[in-house]
Amino acid sequence: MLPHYRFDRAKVIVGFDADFLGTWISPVEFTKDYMKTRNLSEKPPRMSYHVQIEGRLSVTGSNADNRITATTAEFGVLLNYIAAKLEEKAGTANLPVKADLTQTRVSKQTLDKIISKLWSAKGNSLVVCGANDVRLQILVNYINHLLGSYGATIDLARPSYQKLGDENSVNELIDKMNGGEVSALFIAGVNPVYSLPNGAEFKEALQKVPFSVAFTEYSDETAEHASIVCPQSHFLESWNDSEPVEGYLSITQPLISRLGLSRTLNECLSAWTGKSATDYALLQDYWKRHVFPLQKEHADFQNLWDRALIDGYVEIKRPAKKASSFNMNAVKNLRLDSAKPSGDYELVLYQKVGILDGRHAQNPWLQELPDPITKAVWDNYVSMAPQTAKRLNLRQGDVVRVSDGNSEIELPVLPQPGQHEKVIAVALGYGRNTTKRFKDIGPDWISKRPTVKEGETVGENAYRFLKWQNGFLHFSGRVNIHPTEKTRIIAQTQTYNSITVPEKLGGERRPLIRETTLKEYSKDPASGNKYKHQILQLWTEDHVYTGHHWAMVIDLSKCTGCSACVISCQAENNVPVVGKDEVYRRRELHWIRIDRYYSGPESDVEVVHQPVMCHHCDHAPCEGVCPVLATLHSDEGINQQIYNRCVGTRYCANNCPYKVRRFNWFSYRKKDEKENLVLNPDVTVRSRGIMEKCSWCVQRIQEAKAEAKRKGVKLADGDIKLACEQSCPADAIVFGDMNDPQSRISKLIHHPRHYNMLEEMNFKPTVGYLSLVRNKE
Amino acid sequence: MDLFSAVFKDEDDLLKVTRQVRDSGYSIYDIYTPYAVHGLDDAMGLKPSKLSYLCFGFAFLGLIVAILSQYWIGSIDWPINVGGKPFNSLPAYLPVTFELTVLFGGVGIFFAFLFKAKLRPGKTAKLVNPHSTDYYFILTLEIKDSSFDSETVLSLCRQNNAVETKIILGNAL
Amino acid sequence: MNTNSNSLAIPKAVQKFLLLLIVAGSLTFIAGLFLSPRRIWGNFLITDFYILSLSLGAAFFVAVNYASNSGWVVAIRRIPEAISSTIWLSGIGALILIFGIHSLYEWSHSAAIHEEVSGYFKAWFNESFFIIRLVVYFVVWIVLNRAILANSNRQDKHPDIAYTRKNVRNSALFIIFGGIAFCLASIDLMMSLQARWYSTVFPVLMISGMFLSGLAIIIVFVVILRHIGYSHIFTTEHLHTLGNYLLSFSVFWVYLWVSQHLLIWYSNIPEETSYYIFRHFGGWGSLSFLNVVLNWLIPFAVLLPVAARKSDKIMLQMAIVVLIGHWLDLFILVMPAFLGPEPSVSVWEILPFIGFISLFVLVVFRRLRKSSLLPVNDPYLVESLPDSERIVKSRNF
Amino acid sequence: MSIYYSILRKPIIAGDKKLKDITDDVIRPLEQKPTLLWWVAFLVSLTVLLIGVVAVTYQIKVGIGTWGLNKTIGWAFDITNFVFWIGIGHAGTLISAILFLFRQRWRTSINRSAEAMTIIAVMCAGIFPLIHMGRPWLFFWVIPYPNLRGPLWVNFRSPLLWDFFAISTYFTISLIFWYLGLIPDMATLRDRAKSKIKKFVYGLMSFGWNGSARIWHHYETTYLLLAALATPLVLSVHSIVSMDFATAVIPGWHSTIFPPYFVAGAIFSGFSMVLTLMIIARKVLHYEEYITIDHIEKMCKIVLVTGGIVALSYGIEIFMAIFFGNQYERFMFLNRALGPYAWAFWIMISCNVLFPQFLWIKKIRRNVALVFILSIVVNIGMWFERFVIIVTSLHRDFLPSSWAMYKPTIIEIATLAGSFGLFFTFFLLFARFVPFIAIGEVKGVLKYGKLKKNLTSEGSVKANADVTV
Repeated sequence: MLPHYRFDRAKVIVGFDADFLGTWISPVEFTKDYMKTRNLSEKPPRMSYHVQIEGRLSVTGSNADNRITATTAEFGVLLNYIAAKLEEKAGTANLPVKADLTQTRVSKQTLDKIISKLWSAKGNSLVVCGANDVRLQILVNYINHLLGSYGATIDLARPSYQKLGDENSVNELIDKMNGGEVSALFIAGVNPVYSLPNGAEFKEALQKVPFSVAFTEYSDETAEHASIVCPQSHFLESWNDSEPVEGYLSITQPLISRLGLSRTLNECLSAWTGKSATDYALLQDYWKRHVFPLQKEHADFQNLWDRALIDGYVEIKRPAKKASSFNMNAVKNLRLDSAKPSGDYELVLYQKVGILDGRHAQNPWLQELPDPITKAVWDNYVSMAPQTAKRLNLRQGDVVRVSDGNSEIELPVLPQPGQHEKVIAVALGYGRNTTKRFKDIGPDWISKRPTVKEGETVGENAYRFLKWQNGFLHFSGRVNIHPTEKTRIIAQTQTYNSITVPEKLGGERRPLIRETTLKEYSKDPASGNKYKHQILQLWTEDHVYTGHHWAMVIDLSKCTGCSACVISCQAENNVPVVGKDEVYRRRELHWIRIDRYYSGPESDVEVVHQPVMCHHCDHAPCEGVCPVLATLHSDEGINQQIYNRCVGTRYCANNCPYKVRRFNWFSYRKKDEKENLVLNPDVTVRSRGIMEKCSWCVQRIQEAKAEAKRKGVKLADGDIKLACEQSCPADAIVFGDMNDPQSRISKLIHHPRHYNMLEEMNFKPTVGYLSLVRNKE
Repeated sequence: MDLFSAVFKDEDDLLKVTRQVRDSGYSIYDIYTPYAVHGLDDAMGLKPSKLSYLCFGFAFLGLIVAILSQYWIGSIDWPINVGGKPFNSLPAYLPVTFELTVLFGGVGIFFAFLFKAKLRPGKTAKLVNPHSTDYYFILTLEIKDSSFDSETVLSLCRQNNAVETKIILGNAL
Repeated sequence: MNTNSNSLAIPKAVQKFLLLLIVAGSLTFIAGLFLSPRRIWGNFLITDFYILSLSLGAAFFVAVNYASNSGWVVAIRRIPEAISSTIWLSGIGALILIFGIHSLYEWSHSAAIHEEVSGYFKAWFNESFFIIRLVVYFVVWIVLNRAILANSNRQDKHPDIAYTRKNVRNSALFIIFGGIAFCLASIDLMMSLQARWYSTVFPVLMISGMFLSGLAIIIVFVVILRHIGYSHIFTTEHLHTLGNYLLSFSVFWVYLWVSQHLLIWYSNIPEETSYYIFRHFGGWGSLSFLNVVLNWLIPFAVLLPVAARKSDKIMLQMAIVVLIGHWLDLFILVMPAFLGPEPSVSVWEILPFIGFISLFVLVVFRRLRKSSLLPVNDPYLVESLPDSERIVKSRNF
Repeated sequence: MSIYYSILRKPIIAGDKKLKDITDDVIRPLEQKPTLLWWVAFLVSLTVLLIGVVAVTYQIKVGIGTWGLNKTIGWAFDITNFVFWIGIGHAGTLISAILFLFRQRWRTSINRSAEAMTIIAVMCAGIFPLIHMGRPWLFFWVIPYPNLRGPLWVNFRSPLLWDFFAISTYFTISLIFWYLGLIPDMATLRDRAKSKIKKFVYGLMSFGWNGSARIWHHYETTYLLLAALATPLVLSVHSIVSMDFATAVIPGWHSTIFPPYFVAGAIFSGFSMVLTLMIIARKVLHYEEYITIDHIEKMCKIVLVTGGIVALSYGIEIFMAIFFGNQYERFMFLNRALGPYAWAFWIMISCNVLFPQFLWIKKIRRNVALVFILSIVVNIGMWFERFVIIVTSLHRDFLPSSWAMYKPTIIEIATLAGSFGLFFTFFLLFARFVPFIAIGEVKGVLKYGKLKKNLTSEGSVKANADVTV
């Protein structure tokens, strides 16, 4: 059973490689909950204390107040120590092993401090661990038990159903398939040939099954070997429902009519059982029979159904699950192996926020989504600590061979600050056969480098490094690294990573990110934001904003860097995908980007994520320089780009201090009716040779204004939700009318944390930031 | 009208004889030289060219046109917010104003000159001597009436090393 | 051949009047030190820089003409030479100015400024280094200028073109090192009045103002000398050429003025607009407009016809307009820091300035008397006079 | 004033030339069949030009993406080449207008070819703003004309629009000025021509010129007025070009000294190009007596002076950035000198500041081979100056997240080469069909410096024929 973690109730959070703000179980939900514990507008300001212990630098780690690097192999010792210390405090003693801190570099003091924090927040603390290792999970559970987290920050009464499965039974299945015991196999929602370390075994076994059916949206590695493939409708074409957390039933509705001849799994099954029905009918029928009786609120089924469609979910109350008591025997029998592992480095396999386990690999938007940490696109690679790379004399892009004795993989190196010296990290989800189709993505011209070469895939499949251990798949293991002569480019959207300029060029820190600590902030909300500038200007003020004056504020303390805004903006505004080579040439077209800066020593960096889009400056430097007036200011303060007037001199982009303007270097649109169906009809598709940039989803603003006018009401604060704002799980982005004194934006603009980047230059940007507050000493 | 013409090989001779014939009261029809001889206008008694006033006029017109049209476009016909700059961005209008001033002045004076000098593409040149555009200097005097004393003129020319003299009957120029 | 002096003299009455003005000016200055020290120091800076502009303008005029082997200038060269010989006057002024550093420059005392500026700024702008630099500038100018004047005068006695050659070399050195020194001096003395403001064209703008006012004072003296009987050596042609120079440098000055103003206006960046914010609006704004009118519009419009550049009267008027304009230029540059948002002119502005100018005029005339008004043995003299032989033989100069 | 010259003056035209000799000498290349050397040079230039044409055609067909630009660096080779060529052009106008106003009579030997160089260079320059546009076929949108789109006007506040006005005015006035100077020479050619075709063509082009003193009188006034207009024009053109950068807010671009500094730089590079061309031309066309070693020396001095102004401007910029500038400004200059493009910066400094100092030495100024090398060095240096200003300012501006690098593509290199091909193709055609030296003007200075006089006693002055200062 997977418990439902309640981050919103936690005051102290200790994460062991659990990327809960990135990819772990339910990141969107966790991000929302997590941000509830970090409320700076309350008095006194409230902020949870978050410790992240991990080998690589994850999205979650980049947001932690205290980040400690440790290999997965050290986790046992660390957890053991924490558990033992907590036992001391709780006055019990069940642990059979004593922690040997010599096996870890993490100091006793550090751990003791964490332990005392955990203990003092007893009942409001939460320890989570992402490692797929029963022994570690037992320790974690025991710690949570000692801390009284069960029933508080860990909800067992309403467990999560999001990541359920039994890994071990796959091996049983393979054995049975090999043994000829399986005569028919239906495969849906999984791709074992690709994603099992012994995928090859599965493939061979599959050949022995006389009748196999693969249900799939795309041709995948497993379906290729099935006897029958049933094309599945896309989830946006079909009806479906789900129950992510006990008691919350939600409905998926189709957005478009089906493009091809496909059926959903349910439809297939119903057709085969002879009672052919549409997925809609099937779903409604199921709800009528199974969901309707579970609730009392709606007397009429149609009522319930309508409510569910409007809200997207219904809450039902099943009889509470009896929380099983903690099994102390597991703790008492715990054994941690202390065998010296072979191999020089610990390989950590992880998922990226865009591609996840590989299920999104065929989606070019997500392939081109910059990884929140490395800012790399269209590839996986070997992340290693910069010191390690230096020691091995490896530079970014040098291809290395990673081997664990059985499997090998060749990938380019990417030095990653903040990574443990002994850890190398490789993302899963790459090397999918479906990505071969990207060889033609991006513009075609003489010096192009194809995103993937003929017959190759995007990245390499790292699943083969997963290890079966005690019936579970381990996401880490020991490997060796061998340099090769080869190099391969890694395309990144950001290549200089510090807010401080290089030492030999002055070494000054730029005041673009303003930050403070919780302690300072509690004393003075304006701490870290004390830059006084006199704004003197020579222009006569001819432009007064009498109606709306739009503005945006982004809370740096909330932004986790998850990049949902980037994708939602891309989808909303028809931003083309340009391919790996173009990104490498620094020509991606994303209208919003998240600048990620490191500070501090390379081995122990602090990270900040700063979303940047067009700042819609009232004194926009881009506007004055356009010879043909293709970029202008609206009377509501929007910096408008008039695509069909633009001749493409690019001066506006040069003169943009925030470098947010994007140029159509080529014609990216291809004549592909299917692909072009993803286009938002409210937004112009841009042609070659013109400039584009964030328009503040002006189509949404206009729509909301028209809607308000149609209804004859005043446009209310919050009626307009920009795509980025809407998709931000942390609610870090707020948009509104600063001419309305009651709006959220007006209040935020006068918040002591509010600042504008480069405000001393008098560009008068209307996008502002709230300074970053870190809960550290 | 008949003309007297004399050919010289040196500009100093020409300058001298020009001054002398003018002092003697003869009216100079024209002088043809292969290059602009410094001081010849003075010797001939030509008044300063009025073209400079015309040039000033053209340039001033350019100035006015530029300033007014930019002001009209920016402030009256199409007042829009360009980067927060004032509608009447006078400092930013200066470069174009200057360029138009020069353009009007320059193009204007060129065509005014062609008009004044009656030059145009393809016009047939009227030459007294085929070498007057190469190495000969030719003085032509008007023979208005009998008061024209060809003897004196001839002797003046000879003193100043005239290469050749002749009378051109009927104005062939 | 006695060409060492001439009979040039200013009437006794005028001399007495000038002396009176000098005394009045000095007394006002001393009184001002007690009554309105900041204002008087501001004005003293203007005055001293003004005199420096005149003498350096003339010095550069001499040097540029030497370095470019120009022939036309030789006949009038003794006038700029005499004017340039007064650099020491502003040098003494600069020494007095040292006592006013605290009243003048914010960077010398304001802690607030020190918090805002970079370490580099502090390294450059500290009192002792500032004083050392001032001394170095004047040494460079005076030494090189003296060398040129000495060779020029020696040639009167010893007709040897070697002097001309030496002076070409000295002039090149003067232009390079004197030019760099003036750039730095204008940054030190003028730009640092507003410690956080800077404009890269500023030194060049100051050079153009300096040269323009130098030309104007040369023209004033040429016209005066023509008036008192030297029109046979200082001819209309010289006046015409000087007029051309005045016209073009007036345009050059406004070109730089517009460059600075346009670019700062266009970008509207506060660290730059801080300079114009006072000078763009209100009373100072009107004065800035007047500044352009005096230094460019009037001389340009009036001198456009050739005839104007050959007329003593018009040329004298325009030179005086430019000289007033240059004072105004410096006034607008310096005084907003001391007078606040609205300009005003009082006795503190006028009397010490006039006193110093009178002293300057007296010194120039004394110098003019010391040597021949015509560099008789200059090999280029022949190109500078219409009937050179006759004039040289007449010894009437 | 005086008809006599100082003993220190030397005649402009060497040798004892008669008026007719000048015509013969200057026109000789036009009346002969082209030499093998000419053909080789022409075909090579034409080939390079065609390579450029192919590159530009490809770029217009496929997109600006075929250049190495990116979201951070929106201009690089294109505008570098543009400013470079415009700068080259400036020397021609300077020689024909400013030196004319300063009565530098030696200009007559080189003004015709220098003006031709100006016109061709402006054409080379004009191509770049055109092709650097994302949609060059809509180029005419920068022209303010009444239209049916609103009417939709252009932005008179944009420096790019100023550029359009400046470049087109400059081209027009240069062409007029050049042609005005050409009219008397065309008449000379017409009156010498033997063939009917030549007579007709030259007759058409000489506008019926007959050398009348009355017309010469107006002609000289017009010439003077055009010179007086062209002088501030040439200053304004490069000032406006500099404002393409100086009006921006980007550190390293926004600098008030840019207008005069760019003008000085333009003259500096332009004169170097004139030197390069003249040194070749005088040798190949046998014009050594017209373009003498003294001419070369004088041009070297101008290169030295303008180079000095350029160096001073570098100095002022760096000085102010370090002592007064904000951190972005200071960083920009440190980054230029020590950052990833330091190599370009130091090429610029050595070519523009260090090497020209050799010209202080008279022997080097009069050594044609060395001057030739130095002139090319300065040209390289000035190209790099623009590259440094444009690329190093853009590649690392305010937000470190956007810092990027630039590398030209083969298309850009071919386009740059093509512009040189265009330049030399046209210049070779010019040298073939138009008198390379202004015949009429050179005749006017034939007597310059020949009648010398010294006012002092002969004995005391060491005067000899080759005295130069």
